[in-house]
Amino acid sequence: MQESSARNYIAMEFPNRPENVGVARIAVAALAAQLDFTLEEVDEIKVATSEAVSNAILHGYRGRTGVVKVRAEVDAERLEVVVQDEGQGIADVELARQPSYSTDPERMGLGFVFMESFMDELEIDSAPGRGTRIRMVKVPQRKKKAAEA
Amino acid sequence: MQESSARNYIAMEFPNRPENVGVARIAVAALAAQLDFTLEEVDEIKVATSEAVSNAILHGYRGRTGVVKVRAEVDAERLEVVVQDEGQGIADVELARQPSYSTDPERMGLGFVFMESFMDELEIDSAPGRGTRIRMVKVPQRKKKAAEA
Amino acid sequence: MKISVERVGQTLVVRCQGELDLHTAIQFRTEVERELERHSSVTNLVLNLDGVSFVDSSGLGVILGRYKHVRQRGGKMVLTRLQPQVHRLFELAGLLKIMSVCATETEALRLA
Amino acid sequence: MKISVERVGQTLVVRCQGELDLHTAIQFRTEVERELERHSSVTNLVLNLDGVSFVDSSGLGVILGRYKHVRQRGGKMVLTRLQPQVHRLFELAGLLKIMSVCATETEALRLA
Ligand SMILES: Nc1ncnc2c1ncn2[C@@H]1O[C@H](COP(=O)(O)OP(=O)(O)O)[C@@H](O)[C@H]1O
Ligand SMILES: Nc1ncnc2c1ncn2[C@@H]1O[C@H](COP(=O)(O)OP(=O)(O)O)[C@@H](O)[C@H]1O
Repeated sequence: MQESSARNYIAMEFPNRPENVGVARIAVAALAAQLDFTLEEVDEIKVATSEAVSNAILHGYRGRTGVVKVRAEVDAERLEVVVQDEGQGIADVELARQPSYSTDPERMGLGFVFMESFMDELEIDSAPGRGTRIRMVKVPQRKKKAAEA
Repeated sequence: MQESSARNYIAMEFPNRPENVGVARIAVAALAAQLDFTLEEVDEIKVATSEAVSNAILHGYRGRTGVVKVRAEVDAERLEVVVQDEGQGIADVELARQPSYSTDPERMGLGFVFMESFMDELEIDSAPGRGTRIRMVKVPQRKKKAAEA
Repeated sequence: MKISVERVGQTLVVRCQGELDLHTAIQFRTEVERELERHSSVTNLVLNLDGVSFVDSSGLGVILGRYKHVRQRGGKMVLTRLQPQVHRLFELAGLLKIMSVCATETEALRLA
Repeated sequence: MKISVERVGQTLVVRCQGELDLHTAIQFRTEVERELERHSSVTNLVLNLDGVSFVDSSGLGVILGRYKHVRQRGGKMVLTRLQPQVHRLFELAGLLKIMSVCATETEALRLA
């Protein structure tokens, strides 16, 4: 058994099927529970993960078949979630981040808004034809307060 | 979005830390929920997964650091769970499967017994120094009844 | 996601249980649209989210879609029994500016 | 896993909430052993598993270990409020042949 090292992670891979959003969200939340997050914060992590994974499934592969990778990592300080697809990528990231912007008329254009407001850091790495990599970081409120004190 | 193909899976990888048993168990149960299992059957799947993953973490790497791989796959008919470590392996698999047999005096020696009684198939592939691969299959009761009728 | 539907006069009451995301949103849309087609006399929608523990932007989107549809038919949509984290998401998305929320289903039916 | 402990005369009442597996078994053993060391007058153990939704063989093992310890001290161990799936696992493992189970904590305390 390995208990000494401070970092723990889970790396997942699954096909871009809508029913896997829930599996990914639950697994990330279970890992996040190893840190001192409040229930409200765990809910926020679930929404942010759900948005990133839904985008990879839906926009990344747009009708095509593909694999989505999710890696969640925790240490004493923070949770990091990385969601990756090898799909079509985003041509204009600044535009995509705008509230209400969506290339799909049926959708709200709020995915990036929720990722940004529920996590402490959001990094979008994307290029047309090369896929998209979303990296999000969240620090437990209680940790932040302890650091300020 | 990919919805046509009948097979779905999730492949996971994580370090051999005891706190990851719960994460793996929850993710496998969430995937299993895509099939028509009863709540009782989902509980059985959780126990069997927990046993295989605990063994990989504890016996596979015995004090060393290592990675555990879990792959769960569903199709219309059945759930398959594969748990793999690259640890020390099992010298005598027949002996290891005996009820109450354990190389650790603090343990019950019931891991394989539970895997066998809660799943429909159990395959153990192991060799000293080369690690262990456990493959388990479970078919929903309701499917079995429909097939008999 | 479990969805149950009941017609009360001109109002369709939809009760959901589970998580409303990319996957279940498709199911939600299909089932609610089917009921609206079946009952052409129905104009209003009461959505009881008591059993819904999770919603994301895909879930909000499918609810907004039903809202627009009901408005087209000249009806109203009223939400009821939102769990706190779900309420918060509706608020953040600005949906509470256009949709009414009631504490109970009875009140929601009266308002619809 | 949440563990709370209360001493009632010569009996230690342990109430657990959560899942008892490889990870939480370590915590369970540490906390119960510490209490047994602290109170040398305690001989019996009542284990209330009302809040325990999951147990596997690692969980059963750590409970069996406490049973053996309490027997060494000349005491008894009584289980109470096992959820159905947890009860079934205790039965399969043959533990119900050696440990008593009561429906309520009050009965368990009387028996201990
Ligand atoms: N993984 C991705 N691959 C390709 N395009 C993406 C990806 N994620 C987001 N996008 C693009 O960015 C837009 C905005 O995304 P988002 O804010 O999540 O809103 P929505 O999902 O409702 O469209 C999407 O409509 C899509 O065009
Ligand atoms: N992944 C593994 N790697 C190495 N040895 C293993 C592994 N899984 C099981 N074993 C061996 O098989 C024995 C029996 O396993 P099991 O029935 O699960 O009981 P327990 O885990 O209580 O010992 C273990 O004690 C161990 O010696």
